Amino acid sequence: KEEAKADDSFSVLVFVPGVAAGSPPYETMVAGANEFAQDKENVSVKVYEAGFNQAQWEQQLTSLVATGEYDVVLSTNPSLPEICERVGEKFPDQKFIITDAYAEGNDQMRTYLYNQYEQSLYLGYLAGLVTASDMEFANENLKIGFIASQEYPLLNNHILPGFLDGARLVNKDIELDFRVIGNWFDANKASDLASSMIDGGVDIFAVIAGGAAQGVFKTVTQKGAYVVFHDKNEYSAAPGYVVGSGSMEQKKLVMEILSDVVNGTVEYGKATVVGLEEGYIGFHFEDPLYVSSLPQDIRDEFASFMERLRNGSISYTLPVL
Amino acid sequence: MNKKIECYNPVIYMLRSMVGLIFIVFVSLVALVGFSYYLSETPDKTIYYFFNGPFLSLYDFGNMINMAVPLIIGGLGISLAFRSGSMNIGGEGQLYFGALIATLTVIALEPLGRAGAVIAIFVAMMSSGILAGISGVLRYRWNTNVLITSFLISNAVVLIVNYLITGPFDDPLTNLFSTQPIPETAELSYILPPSNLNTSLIVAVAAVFIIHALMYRSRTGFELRMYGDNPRFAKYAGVNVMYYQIMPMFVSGAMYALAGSLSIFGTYHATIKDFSSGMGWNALAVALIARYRPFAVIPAALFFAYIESGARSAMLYSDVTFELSSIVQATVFFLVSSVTLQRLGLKKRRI
Amino acid sequence: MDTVSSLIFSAVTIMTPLLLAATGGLYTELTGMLNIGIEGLMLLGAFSSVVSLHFTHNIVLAILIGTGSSMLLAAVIASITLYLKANVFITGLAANLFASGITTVLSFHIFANKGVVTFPELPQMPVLFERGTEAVPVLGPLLFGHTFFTYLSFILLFLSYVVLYRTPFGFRLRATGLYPKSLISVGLSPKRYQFIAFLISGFFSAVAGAMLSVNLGAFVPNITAGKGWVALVVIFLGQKRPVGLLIASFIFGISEAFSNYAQGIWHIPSDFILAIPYIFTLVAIVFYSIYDYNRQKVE
Amino acid sequence: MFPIVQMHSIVKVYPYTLLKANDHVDLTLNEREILSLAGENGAGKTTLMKILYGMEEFDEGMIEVDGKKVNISSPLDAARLGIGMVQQHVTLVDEFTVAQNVVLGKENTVHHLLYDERKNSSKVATLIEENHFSVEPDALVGSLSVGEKQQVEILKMLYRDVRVLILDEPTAVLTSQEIDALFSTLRSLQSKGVSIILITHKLHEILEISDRVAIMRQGAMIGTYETSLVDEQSIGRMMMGETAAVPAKILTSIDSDRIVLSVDHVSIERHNQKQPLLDDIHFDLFRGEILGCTGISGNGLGQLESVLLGELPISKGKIFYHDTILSSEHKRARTREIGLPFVPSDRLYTGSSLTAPVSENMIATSREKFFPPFGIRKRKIQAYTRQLISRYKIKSEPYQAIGTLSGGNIQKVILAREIEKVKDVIICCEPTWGLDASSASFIHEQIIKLRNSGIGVLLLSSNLDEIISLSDRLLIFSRGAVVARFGVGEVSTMTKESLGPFLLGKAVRVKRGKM
Ligand SMILES: Nc1ncnc2c1ncn2[C@@H]1O[C@H](COP(=O)(O)OP(=O)(O)OP(=O)(O)O)[C@@H](O)[C@H]1O
Ligand SMILES: Nc1ncnc2c1ncn2[C@@H]1O[C@H](COP(=O)(O)OP(=O)(O)OP(=O)(O)O)[C@@H](O)[C@H]1O
Ligand SMILES: [Mg+2]
Ligand SMILES: [Mg+2]
Repeated sequence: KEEAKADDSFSVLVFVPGVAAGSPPYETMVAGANEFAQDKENVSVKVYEAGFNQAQWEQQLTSLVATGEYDVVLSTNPSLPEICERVGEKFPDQKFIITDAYAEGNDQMRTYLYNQYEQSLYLGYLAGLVTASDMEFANENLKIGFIASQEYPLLNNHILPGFLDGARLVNKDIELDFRVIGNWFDANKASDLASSMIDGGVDIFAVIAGGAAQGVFKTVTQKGAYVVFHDKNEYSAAPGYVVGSGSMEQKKLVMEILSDVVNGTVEYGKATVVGLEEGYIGFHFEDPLYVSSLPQDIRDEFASFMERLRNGSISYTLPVL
Repeated sequence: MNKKIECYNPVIYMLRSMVGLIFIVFVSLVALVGFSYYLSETPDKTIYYFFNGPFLSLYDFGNMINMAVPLIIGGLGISLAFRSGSMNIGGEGQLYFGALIATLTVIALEPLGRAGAVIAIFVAMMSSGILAGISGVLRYRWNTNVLITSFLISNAVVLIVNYLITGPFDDPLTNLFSTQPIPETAELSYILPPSNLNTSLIVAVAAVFIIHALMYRSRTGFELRMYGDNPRFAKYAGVNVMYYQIMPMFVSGAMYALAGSLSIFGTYHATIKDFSSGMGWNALAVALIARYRPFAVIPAALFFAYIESGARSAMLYSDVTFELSSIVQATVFFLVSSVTLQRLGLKKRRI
Repeated sequence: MDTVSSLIFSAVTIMTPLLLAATGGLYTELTGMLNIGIEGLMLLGAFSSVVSLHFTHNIVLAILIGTGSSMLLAAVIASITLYLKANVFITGLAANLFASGITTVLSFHIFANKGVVTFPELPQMPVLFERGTEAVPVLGPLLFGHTFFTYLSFILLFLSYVVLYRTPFGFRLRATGLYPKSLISVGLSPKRYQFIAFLISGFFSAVAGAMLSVNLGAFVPNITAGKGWVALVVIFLGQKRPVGLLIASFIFGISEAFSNYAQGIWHIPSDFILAIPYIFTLVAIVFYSIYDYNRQKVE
Repeated sequence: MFPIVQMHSIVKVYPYTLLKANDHVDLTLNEREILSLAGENGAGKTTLMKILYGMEEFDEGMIEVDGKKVNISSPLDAARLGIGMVQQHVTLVDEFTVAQNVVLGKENTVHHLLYDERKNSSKVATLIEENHFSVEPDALVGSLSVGEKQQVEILKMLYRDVRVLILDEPTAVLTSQEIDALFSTLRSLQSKGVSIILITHKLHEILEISDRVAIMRQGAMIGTYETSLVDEQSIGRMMMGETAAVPAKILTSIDSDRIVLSVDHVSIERHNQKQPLLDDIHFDLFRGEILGCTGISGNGLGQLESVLLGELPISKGKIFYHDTILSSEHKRARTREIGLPFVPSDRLYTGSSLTAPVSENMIATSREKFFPPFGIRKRKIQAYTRQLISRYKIKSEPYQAIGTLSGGNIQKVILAREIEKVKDVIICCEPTWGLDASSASFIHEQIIKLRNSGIGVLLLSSNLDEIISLSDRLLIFSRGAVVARFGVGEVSTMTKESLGPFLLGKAVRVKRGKM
């Protein structure tokens, strides 16, 4: 390992705090890094999946950083900054770039926080439009659903409130039925939950549940209900039933960051919130399945809402995380 | 003639008993090599790190030993429980619960300093002991199956501890799901910096002697083994049935709590959500591999930690992911407890 | 459907894989082997059956391949446990570990995807006797409108009852667990019955796993999510008797269905609600043992 | 006479203990003969027979059946060759009925598929009747007494049409009546062409039933003799070199103020059944006497044992040890907590812990002596065990797992253990089950010594010879009740034959007054 590095060679550690497969933010981070490195001879990427046990992340990251092989560590997750800070104390030369997290003032670290409140807000708005509509599977109840794998601060403080706030912009009587699966893979339980929620009057779901989301897709196709999806284009998971897909431009962000890193233009110590306006979250309007699964009036109304949100004519306060 | 015709020579016996172990390692190696060539683009690197990884740096080496510590302690408790016929499979919950109790107590007792830590461990051991003891009481009172009650209680407790960690006792200063850190005075000191190996190792080694003495050098241990071998006989011999249905459960629960609290005090310094996931089962596996013999628990736990850290090294320094390590671990597991293989070299000789 | 009906209906859906796996596990349990590996057997079955369904488009063939691969793994557990005299607990844990590793590896090599593999072209599992569900109160949701797997689980349970309690094979199998020397003394081999029991358990677990994945039309890593363990609980709660399994799996099913339902109405932390099935089952098992204890005392 | 089985120069060394249990043993079994296999405890009889039945591998030698070399590596092979064996220790499933146990592996079926409950049961019933056994085909084996289980074990083999039948000490726990029935069965089998090997320690049985007797000693075959040419003394001498007569001091009176154990009108009522398991049993055991209890299996001795062991709660009555109440209504007796010396009839599962070493078994009921508050007196345990091993002539090492001992030697360990801890009372159930003649007489001697030193001995035994020669007073059980009582001086006048009617419940002799 001691072989001298060529001067311009550059190595990136992509530290996945979990498992990439099935998680859109992680998958796109890996994809972004790989794509960035693809056509560059001198850039090498090592992807490390640290598994679900958060208690062991720090030790693993320490081992990795200790090799001294990596010019920069790239990761994503709100809890990473504190881990990186501790690891960084032992290795003062190590740089970290973390997305989906917010931490200012440590000059080994650069963070970007996606505005998940905002994404949830417009997905919630769309859900509100659907539940109040007279679409085929929409009922007269003003009830929207949210199925999550687990509760965590970002979910509780940004995503859920955003989703409900968005829906209530359509009709302030809308209620949210929120349920938890308990893990990231029990698709059958997700399906049972969705089924129970549909029986309870829910006609549109948001779901953040990793692989278990499959269960929700299956149930909505069977029992008739709709889904809006965060972060990723999932129209084809249940065509006609997935009526909206948000986007999180993790890949784009990662590639931009990496090129900043290579160019040496990263402003370490800084933290940025990136949202609709900056173009790092958005919505998959262009998919034909989107067009075919929603009636024109809803799409129009939603598009205008998005426009207003983007240009700031709809204001909101970002809750504390 | 009806007499012993050959004396047993301990050295030859030991050499012969190695044969099986070598065979097991060999088969696992074949599996490792096979899967490495299938899964890895740098199989030579993968294999190298799988075997040598834990010894390449003090950091990795220390962490490997440190990983063995809770396995030894938990494994000792389970050895005692299983040896007496108490099938406690609720270790996951008992360990996790114990760790949380220890953390909360030591934080509450911060002004007491070190004494607070000792009290906290004691309280944790009592709590998890009682948690496990419930299964023992149910068995004694109504003959309820311990295997199942301990499992169910543990599953429920894990969820409740999760709630406590993420809810009322969550540390608002961190984005990890974790309680507040324990006071620094309560932290155990490191033995082999920069690794996490800490003084809990001493406790583990001491525990081996204590549990060994308890099981093989005391009347309680004698009765306990008697009850485990044949409860009917033990009853006939006047052994106190209630005691040996409840005490081993209590002790194994308490030992799990000790393992959990020491992990917190020595390594994690706060109860982090899911920090213990798998430890309960692994300690159980260690006890089974050691065939419930306290001194064998140490090598079994080290072996376990070695495989685990070898796999981790391969993941860190090569391109494999944890699927490979779970397959290789599975191969080792399949074979490691085989009596036939262990006695391969001791095969009966024809006279 | 009203709440009670939909709870019952959903309980039956939840209990089906548990019942299937537990029925298979009953065979091993009755031969005196604690089959910790059910979880892994289910997982492998779930994977291989949905994948082969995807390639063959033939449900029979898919189930054959699915059950075949689980039975192979079961045969490995059994051979190592029985003939190499390994600890059944550890080989079971090993099987679980192995299944979770190998399914991911294979899925990566076949579909270049370690995560969810979906098979959108797979047909929906047809639902039988749909009209009955709402027509009859209580019994309707209990008996009608489920997929083929549910009826299969009932049929297999009944068949298992016959096999275990009404055939010479069953007598020998149970004798193996009760007192293996009784078989040896008449020139039969207990290991053979234990081996067969493992194969049967592999078969049933695979069917249970297949239900999870085929129903879903996708494979999700770890899709079994601990159901193999619950199946083991069901065996013990069901007192190792076929009817008991039926009741026990329903108890677990209804408590899980209730916990799913309760999430929507009670605003207590989700972890507490997720614990309901375990606590409920625990209470059931304790009550049963109290009942059993008192019954035995009377005699 | 055509030799049907020939075992040539069999050598068996047990692995791990490396003990040569069979040392170049030759054995020939002729067609239609009854061959007795005799030898002291641990001589290697069971081992030799297990080899023939395929339950143990052997290291050297050869087995021929019908003059052809055969390979018997499992009981399945043996069964194919028509060899069946009744094990020394029962191998029955407690949860199954008698019929289910008997037909196991050779069940009658409906359409080759389903187990035919009715047919199996009736076939077994016929078999029971033909052989004059007393068990019920539909009774659960778990509820049977040891003697009844032994019957089932024999039935199991009779049910399989075997050409060669091996019986390993089948008579040890049967009463004379049952033994007579068994012997007539064996003779009729013999006349049907079956060849039989019978292991027994009762020398008169050898003379009574067998054509030839093979004698083993310390793993080797001493020789095989025509029975007509030998007598009990010569067999005994060949087996172990010496025999001892039992000196019995006859009691003339009993000091009736010194009650140690008192069973006061104890009954056990069966759920839903009229006939109680125990029917108003009452007796006192005095110091310095041997109180014998006997009965045909299934008549209440086993129940009495279970009650005294504290396994069965009683429904009426009380049991006292001196003035302490051991048991009262609906309670289990506390004999075990108090630790009264007790030799249980089930030596394998109640009396010992098979996987534990002999030394641990030896101290199991007197643990307190060997464990100070902290620690263990290892040396003392070793010394104590060695001492008892040599005193009771037990063939074993202290560290050997007791399960690897021969049946008789296990029994001796239990006897040694219990006799050594006696204070003022001992309860012995089938104490000499499976002991060879000299060991049995040694034990009898010990029991008499205990009696003479003022200890109360309660002796539950189905061995009438033993009962008659040892008991000072005697109770006979039939259908759960005491049907006859014989006082001091009366027992010695009884013979096996004269006890017969009482045993069968055809005569009753209950003395009024204190007994
Ligand atoms: N599984 C075993 N492992 C080691 N040694 C054994 C084993 N079984 C028997 N032995 C030893 O072999 C010797 C012969 O035992 P065996 O059971 O054949 O005696 P036996 O003649 O049947 O005696 P008994 O009359 O007491 O039944 C004994 O010394 C015994 O300790
Ligand atoms: N738990 C039970 N339930 C029903 N019947 C039983 C039960 N236990 C024993 N019996 C029956 O009660 C009768 C008395 O059995 P017991 O064991 O007392 O016989 P025994 O005289 O001691 O025989 P042995 O002298 O051979 O030991 C037997 O016919 C037996 O089948
Ligand atoms: Mg609506
Ligand atoms: Mg014998």
